[in-house]
Order: sequence, then structure tokens, then C-alpha cells
Amino acid sequence: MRSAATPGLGARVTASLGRRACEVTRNVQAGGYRIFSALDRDGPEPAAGQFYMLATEAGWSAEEGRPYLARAFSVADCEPGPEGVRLDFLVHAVGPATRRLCALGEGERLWLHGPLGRPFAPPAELAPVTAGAILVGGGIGIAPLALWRRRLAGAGIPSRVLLGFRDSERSGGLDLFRCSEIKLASEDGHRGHHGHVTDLLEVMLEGDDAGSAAVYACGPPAMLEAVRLLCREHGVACELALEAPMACGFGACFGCAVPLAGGGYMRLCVDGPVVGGEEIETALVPGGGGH
Amino acid sequence: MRSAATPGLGARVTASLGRRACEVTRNVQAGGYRIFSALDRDGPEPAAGQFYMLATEAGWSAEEGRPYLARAFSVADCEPGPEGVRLDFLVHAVGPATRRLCALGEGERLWLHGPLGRPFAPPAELAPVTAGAILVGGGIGIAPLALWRRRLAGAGIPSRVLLGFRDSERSGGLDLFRCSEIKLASEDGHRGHHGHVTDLLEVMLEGDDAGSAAVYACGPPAMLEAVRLLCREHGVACELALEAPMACGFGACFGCAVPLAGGGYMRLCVDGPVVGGEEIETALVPGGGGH
Amino acid sequence: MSVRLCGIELAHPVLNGSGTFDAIAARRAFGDELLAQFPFSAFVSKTITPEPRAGNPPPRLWETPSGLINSIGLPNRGLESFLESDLPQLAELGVPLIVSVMGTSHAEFARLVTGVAAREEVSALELNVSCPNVESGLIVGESPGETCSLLEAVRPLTPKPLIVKLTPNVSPAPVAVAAAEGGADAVSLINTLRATATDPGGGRPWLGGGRGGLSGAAVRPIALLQVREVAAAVTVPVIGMGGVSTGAHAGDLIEAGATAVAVGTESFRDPMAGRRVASELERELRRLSSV
Amino acid sequence: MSVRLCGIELAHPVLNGSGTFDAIAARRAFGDELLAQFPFSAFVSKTITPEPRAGNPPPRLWETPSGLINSIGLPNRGLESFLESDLPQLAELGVPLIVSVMGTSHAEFARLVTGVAAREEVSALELNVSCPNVESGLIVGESPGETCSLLEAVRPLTPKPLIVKLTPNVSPAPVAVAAAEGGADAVSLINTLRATATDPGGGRPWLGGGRGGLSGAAVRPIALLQVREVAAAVTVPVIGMGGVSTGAHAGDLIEAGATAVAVGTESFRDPMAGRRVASELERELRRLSSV
Ligand SMILES: Cc1cc2nc3c(=O)[nH]c(=O)nc-3n(C[C@H](O)[C@H](O)[C@H](O)COP(=O)(O)OP(=O)(O)OC[C@H]3O[C@@H](n4cnc5c(N)ncnc54)[C@H](O)[C@@H]3O)c2cc1C
Ligand SMILES: Cc1cc2nc3c(=O)[nH]c(=O)nc-3n(C[C@H](O)[C@H](O)[C@H](O)COP(=O)(O)OP(=O)(O)OC[C@H]3O[C@@H](n4cnc5c(N)ncnc54)[C@H](O)[C@@H]3O)c2cc1C
Ligand SMILES: Cc1cc2nc3c(=O)[nH]c(=O)nc-3n(C[C@H](O)[C@H](O)[C@H](O)COP(=O)(O)O)c2cc1C
Ligand SMILES: Cc1cc2nc3c(=O)[nH]c(=O)nc-3n(C[C@H](O)[C@H](O)[C@H](O)COP(=O)(O)O)c2cc1C
Ligand code: FES
Ligand code: FES
Repeated sequence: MRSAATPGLGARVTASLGRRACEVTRNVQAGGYRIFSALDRDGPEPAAGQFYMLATEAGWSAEEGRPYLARAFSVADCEPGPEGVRLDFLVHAVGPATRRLCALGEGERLWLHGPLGRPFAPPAELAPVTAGAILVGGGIGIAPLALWRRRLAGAGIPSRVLLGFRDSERSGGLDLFRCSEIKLASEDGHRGHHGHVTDLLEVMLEGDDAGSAAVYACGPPAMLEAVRLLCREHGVACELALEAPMACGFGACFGCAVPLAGGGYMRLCVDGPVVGGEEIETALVPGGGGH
Repeated sequence: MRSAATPGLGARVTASLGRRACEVTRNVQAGGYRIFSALDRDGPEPAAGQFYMLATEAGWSAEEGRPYLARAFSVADCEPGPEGVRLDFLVHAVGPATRRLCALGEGERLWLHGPLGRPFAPPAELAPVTAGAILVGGGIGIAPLALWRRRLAGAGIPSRVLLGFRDSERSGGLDLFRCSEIKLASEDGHRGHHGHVTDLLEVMLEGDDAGSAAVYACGPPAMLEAVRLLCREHGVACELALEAPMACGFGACFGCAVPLAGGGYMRLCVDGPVVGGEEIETALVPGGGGH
Repeated sequence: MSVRLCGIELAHPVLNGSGTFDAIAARRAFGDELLAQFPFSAFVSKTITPEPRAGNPPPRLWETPSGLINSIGLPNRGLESFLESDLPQLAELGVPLIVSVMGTSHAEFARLVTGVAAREEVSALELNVSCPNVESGLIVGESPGETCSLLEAVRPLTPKPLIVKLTPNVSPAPVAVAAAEGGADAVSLINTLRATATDPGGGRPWLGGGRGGLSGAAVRPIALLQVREVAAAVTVPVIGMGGVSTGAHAGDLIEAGATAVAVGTESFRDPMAGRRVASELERELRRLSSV
Repeated sequence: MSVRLCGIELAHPVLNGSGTFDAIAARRAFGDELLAQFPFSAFVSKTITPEPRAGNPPPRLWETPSGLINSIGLPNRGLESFLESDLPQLAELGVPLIVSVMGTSHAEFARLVTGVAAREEVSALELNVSCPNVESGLIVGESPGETCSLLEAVRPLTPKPLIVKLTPNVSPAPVAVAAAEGGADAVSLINTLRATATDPGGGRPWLGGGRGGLSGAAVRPIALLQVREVAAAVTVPVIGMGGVSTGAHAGDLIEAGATAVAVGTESFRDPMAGRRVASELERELRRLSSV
């Protein structure tokens, strides 16, 4: 299914078997979010769009027995090194799991399994004559796009990046895009276009070469649904990285159901989290992306 | 019931209503144990032998939903100051609650209610013509004796202290007795008499003035039972500070049952933890003092 | 926030669960300040039986992930002694009194209901039916027929409200319907779920009573469903309980159809939990009514 | 550590709980390494029904204190498709296969049992009886009579072992006895406990299916008692499960009378939990036999 044009680009990476304890090597503030890194000595380099199930080794369940289950997090960046793969995650403290992860100390250990799920596919697979990629991200959802942009650049595929934030608190993910050219939107007008990132996308899609571009989006459900509808309207291919509550991340629990366009459900952890805009009934997944 | 000879000495102190969050001001190693201090801004000064129910404000339940309940701890020492009463606890990490408490950082907050329970009674109440007190402690159990010794000394009542330890790891509580004259026993012979602390007590009880002394003991169940039987044999009054699993500490749950000599049970949290040797059927309380 | 429960005016909807708060012992521990700030809008006594009971041999408690097993065995002084010594003290609390009673035959229940209801201090009675009827061998509260016939036997004995405490070990709705048909004025649920634990030191059961009942946060999601189903099945008021530790949990039970709620295990962790839950509930209900 | 279960030789006593491990999806996620280190000594399929089912609308998951509510709704491809596509893939696992089936009438169960048992890949069948019989309206597994008559209907259809999966929502011992009388070769328990949750954003039920089943550490103490009581009531082997996350928990169930144990929710947190539990259990059984 994956094209051979850019070898490995977008190919699903198989997870190492079982969970492993990884050391946390860094944990820094990024606006209202945290970015932390873990050293995965035994795992492969993930593809952009894939995710890991994370739990801390100590102090999980510290809020009245919660978090109990591991939680899904997209890889925001990664870097292979002599000792293993450095995995970076961008996390927003919204509940017991994310609060605990944001408080991780250097040297603490993290349980992790992955990389899991279906990654982004290269533009050439989505749009026959490609003019490159348009990446659309919002809030905490920009994490997987950061890695995807690096991968595209590495493969020589041009990409344009549109990012939107509610306010400066929620723009911490920008740190992941430090050296790229980006168009910004903010709902409070503190930076870039005063409004939604989808306004920027709309303008772009009405431009000349957009019909042959491929759109990749990640962010809050309402934004994803707007992107999906815009792309459909303009006949532009798009992939969306969705969220749904996940108990396992590897197809075991059937909990992460997302309604399919043709009826029935997919398991987002194995058939996603990256899905084609036409595959699903809606990006407003009930129970998903609560924040 | 309490004598007026040494005002306040041994009188049960009523707890402040409800639990309160107290700041941890110190946490130091003491052999294999930890001694930590909390500043109780709103509570009274406890009597020796009384205890508090403790839980940490954050990260309680960090081991698969445990600890869930607060846990009972004797006050090892206390000191009123301008900002409140400093309470010292001696803790041995044996399970989820004690592990969490031993890891308390300075400035962290502790939920606490107390002081609770029946304290030690002055020797004059136990032995009509008193030659003073004999304090017998073992392992982690020496905590309440440390405060009791200080209180007795403050009231001008002579006390002799016999302490036993299994090994040097478990002798951390000695730090609480820094400036007193003590007879020691250790099971591994690393210090003092090579054997049990009850060997020392036996010798002492066979001495001249012991018949009019009052014995106060706290330690592992087997030691307490030996003390109880020795004292009975020698016709010497004794008080034992016992342990039993406690869910509430204030008489609400009826969980802390200790078999009475005459049949039936007492609630150790309200009718103890200090009990007369003759009141109970055995100091080997099922489920109590697991370590 | 005041509510009427079977004609009894309550200042707020938060009661205690039977057997989880001993107001007499608590007053001894915390002093008269307890009366000034009594945490519950009505007081439910620990279950009393016709004759005194010593309760189960220890150990009686076992902490589980986010929960507690108790195997207390209904220690109580028996009907006569309760009426003579406890009731006058409970009357000093200044809140309506609900007395919980349990017999093992219709005759025993009749004796209890008659004796208790005759006292003017008592506002209502709760029938604890989680026990076998010695005549039929069936657990009364697990059988709609047994429950209805018990109610028919005791209903004529008093005009005072009779509350039936339902067990969660069977689907409670049919039993609730039977209780209401038999003349119950209200039902309360859930009691504890049958559970046990093994001695960590070896394969023996840990609890002196062999088994016990599970309560606390762990059972909250079970309680919520049972309360919802019972409230949908009967027209009499429902008192909901099971793992309530915050106003949000209490609000969930009220949304599910409960008229009042009770706090049990949480009072062990926080003696003033009832008062805290009531004030949090007030905020919660305001928030929900504005959603 | 090998055990015989209904004549099936198992390398160790640890299976998976039905519906908590999809070996086909897991192989896709983790690769063929999964086969080399398959965590379970036999594989229990997710429950299949005669016709395909899409499952419940999302959200399907809710985390509770030390537990998980699922409201999955038995999505599956139906009998034909299971036999055609899934079974050959499951046969590649190299462990005995147990297929879980659920019908809503004797005729449906008969069709399932006949179809599945005919396949040589299948070692045993598990009957999921936590569903209503559309003819009687009763939940089969909550009624000894329904359970016995179901067994009488399907028992003649195959000589292969039939395992009845018991529900914990009623006292399971009488149902287990009825199942054995009807000809069941083994019973397994516990299935999930009926439970629900409220949307934290407002009073609506959170789960798409309205309610679901509670599993995980929170239910462990309930499972342990039910397994003990069932094992004491029947002579057929018992497969114990409910909150097992360590070898000690598995050992408790075996002490309580189980021949084998199953790991469910813990596999979500640790995909190789079955293997870990098996090796911890081996140590645990050695320890217990030396106590
Ligand atoms: C594929 C994938 C990738 C993801 N990547 C990222 C990422 O890169 N960074 C990131 O920050 N997040 C990411 N998420 C989201 C992240 O997994 C969730 O935010 C995480 O589950 C939150 O856990 P929590 O315990 O902190 O909060 P939770 O309390 O579990 O969840 C937050 C929301 O869920 C609801 N909720 C669910 N269960 C309960 C409960 N029992 N009680 C109360 N509320 C409940 C509430 O509405 C709440 O607002 C991703 C999710 C998926 C599926
Ligand atoms: C009045 C009083 C005063 C005390 N004073 C002190 C003191 O000054 N210093 C001090 O260190 N301790 C003191 N204790 C003891 C202290 O309360 C216990 O050690 C404490 O409860 C341990 O909690 P934990 O969670 O660390 O260990 P737990 O695991 O709760 O208890 C340790 C032991 O209890 C058993 N146990 C109980 N429940 C479980 C379970 N669910 N799973 C596994 N094992 C279980 C085990 O056998 C284990 O060895 C006192 C106790 C009382 C009653
Ligand atoms: C230690 C303890 C003792 C209890 N004793 C009684 C009792 O005597 N009578 C009764 O009806 N319920 C009794 N219960 C059940 C509680 O009243 C309540 O129904 C149950 O604990 C669920 O609520 P919770 O989860 O808030 O504790 C007891 C519960 C506990 C924990
Ligand atoms: C997500 C999920 C799906 C389940 N699906 C099934 C099922 O299809 N058939 C079945 O018999 N049991 C099913 N169960 C119940 C489990 O097999 C097991 O009985 C229960 O979860 C208790 O074990 P645990 O606490 O180890 O999870 C399911 C449980 C979960 C959590
Ligand atoms: S998260 Fe378990 S199947 Fe997708
Ligand atoms: S600990 Fe609850 S009554 Fe003593």
C-alpha cells in the first residue's frame, strides 16, 4: 500500500514486543505544556503519526486510583542515537495521567509500548500529482505534525505549515517547529491571523496549486471536522490524526471506536490514529479529544 | 481517673476537629527508618502514646490505588512553637503508605487528624508506691517511648530505658533518645546485650525496687506479649502500646478490634492504643504489627 | 439545599452510611466541637441487633485498590442497652436520628422495630436486610419475596418511616420494588459487595470472619448504576451511597435519581467528609443546573 | 507449572480473558515476535455471535478508581466470517484455542456450538451467558434454571469441553452448580460487574451504551471470594479471573481453588502481562509450597 518513492516515509513501524521501562532525560516547559524526552533503548524509530502508550513506573494511580490505564501520546519528535532512540512528547496537563507525566523528573522511568498505529502517508499516495503537503495543526494537536514536517523535509517534499492556537498559553507546541516557516492563527489575536487556522487553510485551498496538495491535520475535534469538510469541498485529499479514549493501543479492547463513513466502527488504535478524511463519518468522535 | 500529681501528664488530649493539611518541615534518615516533622498550626500538643492518622496530600494511592486509607502513627516527639506544634514521626517503609511517607519532601503537605487515643498513664496511677518508670521498646516501636521519656523527665519522674533491636538497620529510633541513659540489646549482638530486650527487663524486675515500678512497652507483638507475661509473673503493673489495622482512628469503623481478657473486643483507637497488660487477652493481635 | 426525606426535613442531602460513623466515639475523640459542626444532616446509627454481639474476630480490615474490605460482624450492645445508653446521647446531636436494625427472623425484626420506633428521639428506621432469615435460610435482601414479606410483617408496627437498605450482591431493582410494595417508605443502597482477601504471608484467608464487604471508591461505578436502576423502578425516595468522596459523586447519584446521599468509607479518611461533600454538592448542583 | 484443563494440556495456568486480547491485531502491532513469546498458554477468542455486530456507539471506555468500565457491545464479524478468516490465523498461534460464543436463544447457541466445535483448530468452547434469553427475557447466567437448560440443549452437540463463563452480578455458586449439572466441563469467572459513569461535563451518562462492565484491580477482592465459593461448590475445574495483575493475585485464585487463571484488563496496561504473571506465579507457588 505504501509507495516506494520515499523509502520508509510513512511506512507503519512495527512495535517492539511488550512494554519497556525508559529513562526520562528531559522535561521542559513549553508555554502551558511540557515537552519531555525518554530514551528508548530497545525500540525502533517511529513513523510520524504513530503513538506510544505511556505510564510512569512510580506514582501512576496517584489520584484516587487514577490514572489506572496507560495513555496514548503522539511522538512529537525523535532522534536515533548510540544508546537508543530519543522520543519527545508534548503534553498538556488535563487529568491525572497528564498531570503525572508533566511532573516527571529527569532520571525517572516511564513504561512505554509502541510505536503503534497507522502513520501519515506521503503526499504522493494521497494526491497523484503532488504539489506537496499542507500541515494544519491546533493546540496540543500539533505534536505529530512536527515530526511529520521534519520527515517530509528530509525526503525533499515541500510542506507548508498552518498552526492555530486559542491563546499564548496553548501555543507551547510552537517550540517544536522552531526553524520552519509557519503561518499562524490565534483565537485571541495574540499572534498571526486573528481567528481560526481553518481560515488560513481556506484561503490556501482557494489558491492555485492546492488541488494537488495533500492536507495533514491534527488538533481539536471541531478543527479537524472543519478541515475535513473544507477538503471535501475543495476535492483535496486529507489525513487527520484523531483521538479516542484508548485502553490498550494495540487492538485488544475495542474501546477506541470511531464511526466509519459507511456505517460501523474502526478501532482507532490499529486502523488509525491517522485516518483519511473520507473514511470516517465525523471527526467529532464522541469521548475523544476532551480538551 | 488521671492523677493530678503531675498536671496534664498522661491526660488524654482531645483532637482538633477534622483533618488538616500540615507542612512537612524535615525528613531525615535514621538507620533504616525515616524521621519526619510536620508543623501542625491548629492542633494541640499531644500526650505521649497518642497517635495521628496520616496521609499525604498528593500521590496517596500511588501503588495501584493503595494506600487508600490514612494510616496511624505515634508521635515520637513534639515541640510547641510560635507557628504551631512540631510533630515528629518515626517511620519504617514496609508498605505503600509508609513508602510514600518516607519519600515526603520538605514543603510537601500531609493530611492529618489527631491527636487520637488513650496515652500512657503516669506511674503513680499504675503503681501505688512508685519507684519510677521502666520503658521497654523494640525496633520501630520505640517512637512513643521517646516522647514519654521526655515527659516523665519534665515531671521529675525517674525512668530507666531498655531498648532492643534486631540489627543496626532497625536501630534508627535510637536517634530519638540521643541524650538519655539507655540499656541496649540487639539480636545480632551488634550493640549491647546479645539477645532480647526482655532479657534485660527480666534481670531488672528481679532487682530490689522493681515491684513498685511501672513498665511501659512498645514494640513488636511478640516482645509485648513477653513483657506482659513477665510483668504479670512479677506482679508489676504495665502499659503496652499496641497496633491493630485501623481505618479511621476515631471509633467509626470498629476495625481495630483487640481481644479483651474477659472476652469480647475493645476498639484500640479509642480504648487504646495504650492498654493495661491485664486488660487484654494477648498482645499478639491478629493482623496488627505486621512488621 | 434542604430536602425532605419521607417527611423528615434535612438541612442538606448528605447523611452517613450506617456503621461508618460512631457519633458517640467521635465526640469523645474530637470534643463538643463535633456537635457544632456535625457533618451529616441526619444521623444513621450502626446496625443494632436484639442481643449484644461482640463482632468478628480480627483482623477485620483489608485495604484493596481504591477500596476497603470490612469484616466487622455487627458488634453492638444490643437493643436494650442501645435504647438506654446510646439513644439519649445521640439525641444530643441535634439532627434527626435514623436507627438501623437487623434481625434474623420476623419476630426479631418486630421486636427491634417496636422497641426503637416507640422512642420519640427516633425519626425513622432503616432495615438492614443483608442477613439470612434463619427460618428460610435465604438472605432476605437478595429475595424480593422475603423482603416483601418482612415489610408486611413490620409495616403495621409503626407509622414511622421504614427505609430498606438494599444489598448490591443481586440486581437490586426487583428487591426495591418488593420493598416498596411491602410498604417501605424509602430504600437506601448500596451496602457492601461480598469480597475477600488472602493473607499475604501464606494462602490463608486474611479476615478473621473469612470474608467481608467491599466499599469505597472502587465500588462507586457499581453503586451509580444500581441507584439509577432502582430510582427508575420505584416511586419511593432513594438514598444513594457507595464510594462518595466528593460533591461531584454525590451530584452523580442525585442526577441518577437519589433524593439524599450517604458518605461511608470516606469519613474514615476525612472525619468531616460529610460536611465537605455537602458544600461541594451545593456548588455542583448550581453548576449542573446552569449547564 | 503445566496444568490439564478439561483434558487440554497447558504449558502454564495463565490464559487471557475473552475480549481482552485480539491476537490477530496484536500480531499486526507487534509482529511475529508475539508468536515466539505468546503470553498465554491457551487463547480465548473474543465472544462471537451468529451474525456480525458493530458494537456499541462510543464512548465505550471509562476509567474508574483502579478499574475500567467498558461498554464495547460485542463487536465481531459473526460466526461465518470468524470461521473463515479468523480461525486459520488464530491456529497459527500454536496454543490451544478456546472460542467464546454468545447467542440469545437455544437455537442461536446451538448454531454457534455446532459451527465452532466442528473445526479441528478449536480445543474448547466458552459459553458467554451474560445476555438475556430472548425467549424468557431472563439473563441466562443470572438464573440456575436457564443455565442448566441451555447446557442441556447444547451439551449433546459436541464432545469438546464446554466452559460456562459466570457473571458476578448474582451469587455465582448456584449457577455454577447448575452449569455442571447440565454438563459443563468447567466454569470461568468473573465477567464484569454492571456499572456506569456520568459525563463529567453534565449529568448525562458518559457511555454510548448507557452502562457497561467494571473490571480490573477494583474488582479483584470480589472475584477472589466468588472463585473460592464456586470452587467449593463444584467439582469441575474453575478458571479464575478478575483484576489479576501479578503472580501473587493468580496464586490467590489458585489457592482459592482455581485450576487456571485469566488475565484481562492488565494486558491493556502491559501487553505481555500474561507471560509476566505466569513466571511470577511459578515463583509464588514455590514460595507458598515452602510456607
Ligand atoms: C493517538 C493519541 C495521541 C495523543 N497524543 C497526545 C499528545 O501528544 N499530547 C497530549 O497531551 N495528549 C495526547 N492525547 C490525549 C491523551 O491521551 C489524553 O489527554 C489523556 O488520556 C489524558 O489523560 P488524563 O488522565 O490526563 O485525563 P483524563 O481524565 O483521562 O481525560 C481527560 C478528559 O477525559 C474525560 N475522562 C475520561 N475518563 C474520566 C474519568 N474517569 N473521570 C473524569 N474524566 C474522565 C474527561 O472529560 C476529561 O476532560 C492523545 C490521544 C490519542 C488517542
Ligand atoms: C496506634 C498505631 C501507631 C503506629 N505507629 C507507628 C509508627 O510510629 N511508625 C511506624 O512506622 N508505624 C506505626 N504504626 C504502624 C503503621 O500504621 C503501619 O505500619 C502502616 O499501616 C503501614 O502501612 P503501609 O501501607 O506502609 O503498609 P500495609 O501494606 O498497609 O501494611 C503492612 C502490613 O500489613 C499487611 N497488609 C494489610 N493490608 C494489606 C494489603 N491490602 N495488601 C498487602 N498487605 C497488607 C501486610 O501484612 C503488611 O506487611 C502504628 C500503628 C498503630 C495502629
Ligand atoms: C466498616 C464498615 C461498617 C459498616 N457497617 C454497616 C452496618 O452496620 N450496617 C449497614 O447497613 N451498613 C454498614 N456498612 C455499609 C455502609 O453503610 C455503606 O452502605 C457502604 O460502605 C457503601 O458506602 P461507602 O462506599 O461510602 O462506604 C458498613 C461499611 C463499612 C465500611
Ligand atoms: C474491554 C473488555 C472486553 C471484554 N469482552 C468480553 C467478551 O467479549 N466476552 C467475555 O466473556 N468477557 C469479556 N470481558 C470480560 C473479561 O474477559 C474478564 O472476565 C473481566 O474483564 C474480568 O477480568 P479482568 O479484571 O482481569 O479484566 C471483557 C472485558 C473487557 C475489559
Ligand atoms: S485502544 Fe484498545 S482496541 Fe484500540
Ligand atoms: S480504627 Fe476505626 S474504630 Fe478504631
